[in-house]
Amino acid sequence: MIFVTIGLAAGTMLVMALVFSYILGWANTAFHVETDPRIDAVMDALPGANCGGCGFIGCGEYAEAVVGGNAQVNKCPVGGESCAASLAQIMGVELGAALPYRPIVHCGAHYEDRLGRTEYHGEQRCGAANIVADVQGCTYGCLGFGDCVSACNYDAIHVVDGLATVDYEKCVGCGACAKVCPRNIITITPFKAERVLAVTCSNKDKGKDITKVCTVGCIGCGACARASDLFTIKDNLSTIDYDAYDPSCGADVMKACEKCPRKRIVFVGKSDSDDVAEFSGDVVEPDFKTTVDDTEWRG
Amino acid sequence: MTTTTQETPGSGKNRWTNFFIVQAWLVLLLASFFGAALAGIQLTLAPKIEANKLNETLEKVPELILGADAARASKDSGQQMEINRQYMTAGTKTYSVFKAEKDNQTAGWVVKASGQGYADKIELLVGVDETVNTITGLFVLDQKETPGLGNKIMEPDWRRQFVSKPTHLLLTAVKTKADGPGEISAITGATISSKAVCDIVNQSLNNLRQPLAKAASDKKKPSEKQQEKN
Amino acid sequence: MNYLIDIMLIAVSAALINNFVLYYFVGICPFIGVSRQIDMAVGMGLAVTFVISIAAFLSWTMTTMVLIPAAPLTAWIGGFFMSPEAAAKIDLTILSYIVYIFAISASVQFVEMYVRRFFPALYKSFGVFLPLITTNCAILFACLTIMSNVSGVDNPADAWDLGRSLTLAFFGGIGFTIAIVIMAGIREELDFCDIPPALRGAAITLIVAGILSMAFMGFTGVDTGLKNALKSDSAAQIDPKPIPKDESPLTSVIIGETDKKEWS
Amino acid sequence: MAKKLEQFTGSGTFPKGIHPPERKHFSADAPIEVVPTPKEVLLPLQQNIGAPSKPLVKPKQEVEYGDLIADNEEAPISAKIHSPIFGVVQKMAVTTLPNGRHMQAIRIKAAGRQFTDEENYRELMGGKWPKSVVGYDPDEVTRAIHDAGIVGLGGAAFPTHVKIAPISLRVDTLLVNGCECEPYLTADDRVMRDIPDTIISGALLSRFAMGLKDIIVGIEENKPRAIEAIRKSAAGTDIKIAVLKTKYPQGSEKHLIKAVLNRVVPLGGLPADAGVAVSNVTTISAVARAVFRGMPLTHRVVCVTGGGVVQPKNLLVPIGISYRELIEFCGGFTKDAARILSGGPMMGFSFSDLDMPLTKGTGGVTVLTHDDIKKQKETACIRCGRCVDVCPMNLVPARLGLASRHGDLAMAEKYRIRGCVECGCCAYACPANIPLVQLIRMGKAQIAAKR
Amino acid sequence: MADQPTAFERFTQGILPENPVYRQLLGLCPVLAVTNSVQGAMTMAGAVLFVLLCANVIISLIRDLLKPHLRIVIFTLTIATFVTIVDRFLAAYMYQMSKNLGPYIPLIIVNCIIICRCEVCASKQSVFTAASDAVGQSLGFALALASIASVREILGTGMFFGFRVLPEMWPDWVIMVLPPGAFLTFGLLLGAVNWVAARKKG
Amino acid sequence: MSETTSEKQSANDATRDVPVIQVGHSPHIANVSFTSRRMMIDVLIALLPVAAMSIYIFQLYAVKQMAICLAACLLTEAVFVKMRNHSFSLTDCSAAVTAVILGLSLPATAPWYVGVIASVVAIGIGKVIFGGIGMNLFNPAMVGRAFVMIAFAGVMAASGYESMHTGIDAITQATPLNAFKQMGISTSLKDLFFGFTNGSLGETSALACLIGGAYLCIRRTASWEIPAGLIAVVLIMGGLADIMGNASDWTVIHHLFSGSLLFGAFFIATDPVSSPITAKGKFIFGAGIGFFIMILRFFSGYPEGVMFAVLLMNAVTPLINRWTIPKVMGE
Repeated sequence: MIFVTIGLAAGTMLVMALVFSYILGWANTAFHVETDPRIDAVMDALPGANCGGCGFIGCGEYAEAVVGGNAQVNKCPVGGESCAASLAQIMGVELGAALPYRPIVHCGAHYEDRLGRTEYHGEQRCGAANIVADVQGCTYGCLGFGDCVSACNYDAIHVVDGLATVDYEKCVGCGACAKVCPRNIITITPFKAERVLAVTCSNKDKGKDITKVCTVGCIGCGACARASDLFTIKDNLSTIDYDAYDPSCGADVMKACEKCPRKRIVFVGKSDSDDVAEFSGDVVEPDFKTTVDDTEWRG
Repeated sequence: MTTTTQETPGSGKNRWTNFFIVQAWLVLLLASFFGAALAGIQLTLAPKIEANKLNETLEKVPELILGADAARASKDSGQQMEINRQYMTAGTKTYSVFKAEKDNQTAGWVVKASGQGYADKIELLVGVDETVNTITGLFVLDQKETPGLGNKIMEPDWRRQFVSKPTHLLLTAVKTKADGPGEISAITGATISSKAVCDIVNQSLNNLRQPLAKAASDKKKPSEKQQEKN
Repeated sequence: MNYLIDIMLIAVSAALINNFVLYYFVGICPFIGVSRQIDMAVGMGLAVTFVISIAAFLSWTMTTMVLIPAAPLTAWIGGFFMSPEAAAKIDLTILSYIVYIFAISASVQFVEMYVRRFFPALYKSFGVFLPLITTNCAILFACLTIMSNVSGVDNPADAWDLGRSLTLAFFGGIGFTIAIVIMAGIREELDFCDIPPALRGAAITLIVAGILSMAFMGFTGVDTGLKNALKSDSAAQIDPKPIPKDESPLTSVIIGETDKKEWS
Repeated sequence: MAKKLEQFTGSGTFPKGIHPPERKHFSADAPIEVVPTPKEVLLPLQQNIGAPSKPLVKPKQEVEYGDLIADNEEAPISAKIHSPIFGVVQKMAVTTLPNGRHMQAIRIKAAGRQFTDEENYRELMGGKWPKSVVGYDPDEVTRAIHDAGIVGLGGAAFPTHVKIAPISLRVDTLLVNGCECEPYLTADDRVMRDIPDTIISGALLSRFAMGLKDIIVGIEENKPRAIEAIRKSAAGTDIKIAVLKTKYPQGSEKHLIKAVLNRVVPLGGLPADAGVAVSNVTTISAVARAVFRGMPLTHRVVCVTGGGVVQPKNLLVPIGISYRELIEFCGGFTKDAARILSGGPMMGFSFSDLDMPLTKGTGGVTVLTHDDIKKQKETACIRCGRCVDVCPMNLVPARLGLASRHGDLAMAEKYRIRGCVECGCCAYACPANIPLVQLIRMGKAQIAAKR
Repeated sequence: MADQPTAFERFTQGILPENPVYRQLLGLCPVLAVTNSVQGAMTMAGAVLFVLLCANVIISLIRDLLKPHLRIVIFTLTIATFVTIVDRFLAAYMYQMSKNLGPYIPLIIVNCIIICRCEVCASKQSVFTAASDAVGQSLGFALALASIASVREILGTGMFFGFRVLPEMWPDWVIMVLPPGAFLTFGLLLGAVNWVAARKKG
Repeated sequence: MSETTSEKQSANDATRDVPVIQVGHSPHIANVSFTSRRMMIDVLIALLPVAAMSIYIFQLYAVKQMAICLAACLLTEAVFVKMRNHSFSLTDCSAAVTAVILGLSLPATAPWYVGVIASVVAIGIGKVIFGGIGMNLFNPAMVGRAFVMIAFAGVMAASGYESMHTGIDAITQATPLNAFKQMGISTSLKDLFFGFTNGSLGETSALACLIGGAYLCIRRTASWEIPAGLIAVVLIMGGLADIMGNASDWTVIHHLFSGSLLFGAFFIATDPVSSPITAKGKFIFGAGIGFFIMILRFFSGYPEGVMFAVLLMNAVTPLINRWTIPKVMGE
């Protein structure tokens, strides 16, 4: 009795295991579907608990999202950091040579610099204020209602005295702020060093019109362009050729900065480092790029 | 684990049809090993579990038949009670019936009855005397009634109402004070649970009264007689 | 007729009154994880319903054919080694958990591969949920409930047949679907709510589930009520009058062995 | 209630909508006055829907009244721009318009003799207007409209020559829109009352040019004088007049068509898809002027009104005049003036820079007082559904606003954000004072930016 | 592969920083189902400890033999075996408790905590680390269960571990021992834990 | 941030001699006579006859219960709003509405702690957790009531109504629904209509509910679609039961006037925040509540189902909203 029961139990299990593993093994080859090998690699690196904690439907879905670039590598609560690290390794091949991208706010006017501001009633959002005329004189400058602040997941941008200001210590360059800015004054720019030069104005109007609305805006005088080849005046606005930009900033470039009558050419980046320090932050490539050229012609 | 010394066969060699199974050798091995181990555990523990299950009911039998005080007294005095379990089919239902014998005399019967309560099934033990004329006790084995309301059917004070109620009357739960012979005063706010208990008792006793009385009237050991009949 | 009413009561009970998620807390993981969008929730719910039905079929079959004492298959094989009476007593129910979980995971995986290979569109909308279901307690819970109703009953006549088992499983799945879809609808709405940061995500989902659970408690007793309404004559079957003196023949039959308990 | 209109298939009104206070009394009884020629005008290069025009004049060039100064030959949907004064072209300037658009503009400084007010009035409005189209052919009419640079003067500023052309056989009716449902504004009312003949002639010409069957003039019943004037002027022609219930936004072309003809313009479609051409009364009168007198669109009737101006008036003004001059002509602001609007209070754009020029599409300048714009503080949406009850487009503005506010563009699209005509009924009715229209416009802008 | 945490780290992580219930949200079915009394909760925690420990040790022993596509099957098999053992032992020696816990003991099989620990730790690290991980995680689990169960039992019955702690006049909050109470308690406690964690972070 | 901006600006403007010109978005005028706060006050006004009736019948009990709820709700709201640093305050009256509805839905003899706990749960879990007024997905009062109903079943269920001495002698001890469900006794229609019965404070008088409800519907503060759908379904289901069922003298009209059906239909279900937004959705919502009320009344263990029905339909409101997106004109 005892032995038969034990034997039967073992036998039952054995038979069941046999049947299932045969069927599954066969199905695995018979129903094979070609997939991106990286998906399998990611799948292997994932715990396979299928708990759904990542917000995706099981590990397979998450693996696909990671490989497809639709998900961050650190979403798996089960695998934790080690899993994230190995996923980054699998996916990291492509990220290797990319430059770090960081946002630059192309406006330098604080509250007192803006002329012609009007009492504005309505939704206190940049996107909403942007469709109302005459909220402030400058139709290009930062509206200061902080759409970018609420878009940032890293608490890395704040409105300081009416001007969006990036905290480069916290910024990871995801580009959310640039995406949301209705006036497109935030651009995602390759940072060749911890601090780079930037023209902090987007106003393309003529100098005379600008002086009416802003005390600091670029008037397109061309002093910088005359001093250095790095700068060109386009649409009454000084622009920097970042392809040719060299972090070491030669004397002519520094001279251009000095020459600028409105001091719109400034270094942006981490505040406590030297001007030319090598970049050492996180490398996140934005999935899009904006330029000042896209700035809308809207009030 | 002895299995760690084995090697994986099949890799790199010709692929036979049962390749998948070969791959799964560890699964197979573990499966059969675990199966066997569990069967062993089953054989060891099963009697104890069975006994537990039975004890849960059997322990209540003396109390249900003799009443709590008498049961304790007889327990203290070291008296014994022999309890037999039988299955009885009556009406459409089959009941577990426990026959308690004391000093080779039928002391009473305990019927395990169940029915729908307010929330879920209610399982009761109903004790009756040997002539099946009065109820000697009621115990709630299992219930999922609303805590604080329906689950008051478990309280001894309420259950005590059933003691010495005649079995030939249908018990009814009344909201007022119970004064009629077949009346049980319902738990305030849990009339449904109270009713359910009454219904279960009514139905089971109605079904079993006759057969039990018949069995009891046989002075011989009923179990043997039944078996002979079969 | 009574059978149909039984089935109906099981269905109502499984889907609403004793909802798997809101009453038994099984399947909480996907309930929280995959309830952010209605489309996903519907897919998940249907996938669970599908798998739970398959699992119920498999587990009922395995239980009645192999595991319980006197199961035909076991008894037959055992019969080669021992007397039929002894063989009928072989109890393999201890294997039930392993067997169920094995059956569930294997069938889920098989269905997933099959759907993925031959119905890619279906897989996209529904198959992706399948792997997540293996570790869904709801499936195993359904199997366990079926088992306890097949082997755990005192009276073999009360044991559930396949129809009841499948009903429980299917409507349990439907109940899961109802709960998760409602939750998904609410969570889509919650995206617009100003919830305290600490409560966002799982915490608020649980609190909403608590409120939902309160709402579903209103169904308590509906099955009793339905049963009474449908079987309105069954309650009245009991004859209120004392039983007449002429005793009808004894109907009781002793089925089991008598268990003796020495009580001291 | 919903009494059917006689002669017409429509019921005379449309479902939902609101009844804002009309407040037309400010300027309703002020006849059209002519504003003296300003010292300079600023003509933005794009005053219409479609492509901007290109300047045809150079700085320091002298131009005469009615000279073509900007055009875009390449773009079919564009309008010519003419000088409204004699003068000298200045350097190109950049200006912002009240609707937020930012564009280049031609500045012309007045020089030499100008027309007097009487001459202006006589040329543009006075005299007899023939009620027959004998001697014209459709192409000629269309060309005259094109050359005159006429755009829809009701506000949308869609180039009229594109609309009034023998386009399609499906279109059978010309609907002349004289509803002017915006509170405060009376320009159209005044045009109908003062110069109904131009409207009748223009309508006949337009129908002739498009080869249509019927002309229906739709006027809200709160303008009995205008109805009478038009009826009198239309006597002897087959022009029908539909008197419509007063309800905002009856002047929206979709709702006008629904009210008069019980036809529905498909979502995202044009009135032509419903077999109707809709034109504003002032546009139609400009057509008459262009065809019969060869006058380009250099002037228009503007209503300067509201509690914030000292003397509300209806004015005939040269296009390109600055708002400052208009306000000053009307006596300036009162003390409690709070908000200047280009257009009416429901759909107009607010601005503060009075040096902005008036464009072709602007039919009114409303100056509201602090009392008018007093709003309660915004509170949370309690989903009362008022906005749903009033939305004439049958949208769910609360959900649209919510979606836009949270940047959920997918949901905004699901709730058909593109169906919104920005009439402002929802925000008017909202008990929580949520700026729904602004939010919806923001959402639309976000969707457009995403594309 | 990045550095694996040491045995001690594994142990401490499980208790608070990576608490399986509050931080990872795993194994929620028992968390909600058996926490209406502290006794039941602790029994459940003990059962989980046993299963997790055994499973982790076994998996860690055979970790070199695992094949990717079959590892989950083996995990499940092992876990199910030990769960069955626990279940039977409870039935044999703590019958009333086993009855109270009902199906939730067998449901440990599909408790994500165990399969996750097998995956994350046991299948990669040595037996000792796996064991300490199992103990750490189980302690974390027990802690979470205890916290929820205490609230529910005290408020719901005025008792703690079966002893009356609140005065007799305390009106029992019956809802706390019912399903809604489980959801609400856990939701609010989870919120509180998040809040504390967020404050700690800065 | 915006506040300071405009303040600064106003200061600047004050120094100018031209009028203050501001900008904003269209429409520039609004219907200022009708605000959210006004809607809440409307509800309070509509509740007056109900409250008066309850005070007439239950006398001090009613006053005590409402006072407890009012105090507890307002206090809770104040505390939570402060904790969350929200700007809006008690002045929007929504907490008061919740409090009065909650108070009126409790049995008169419920102990003080029931009202307090119900209020805290209603405001805390029912409302503030979701972000305050306008964001609560469930009717706060019903969340609070459901909580105490389940938590303190002993004092909230039938027994809660029986241990009371009311001002009106004619009132039987059990609530009409309970009396019928458990003992098959039906109450006279006249008593049900005028409210000389036992029950929760606000639910007894059908007449008072109808008066208040009519006011709400006429003011358009409550959408008529919800009570219409609810009552229609109740009539249909009750009527069917009358036709099919055994000849009991508890008719569909009894169903309509008894329990908190009318109170729920006009005051609870019409809570705009937790009901659907479109007219069609509202009708479906009301119909769903009616359906569940009747199902629960017929079959469930509870004599009354309004509270659960409302919560259930609140839960599916997002789904109803999703399914009843109206067709845009021209679509």
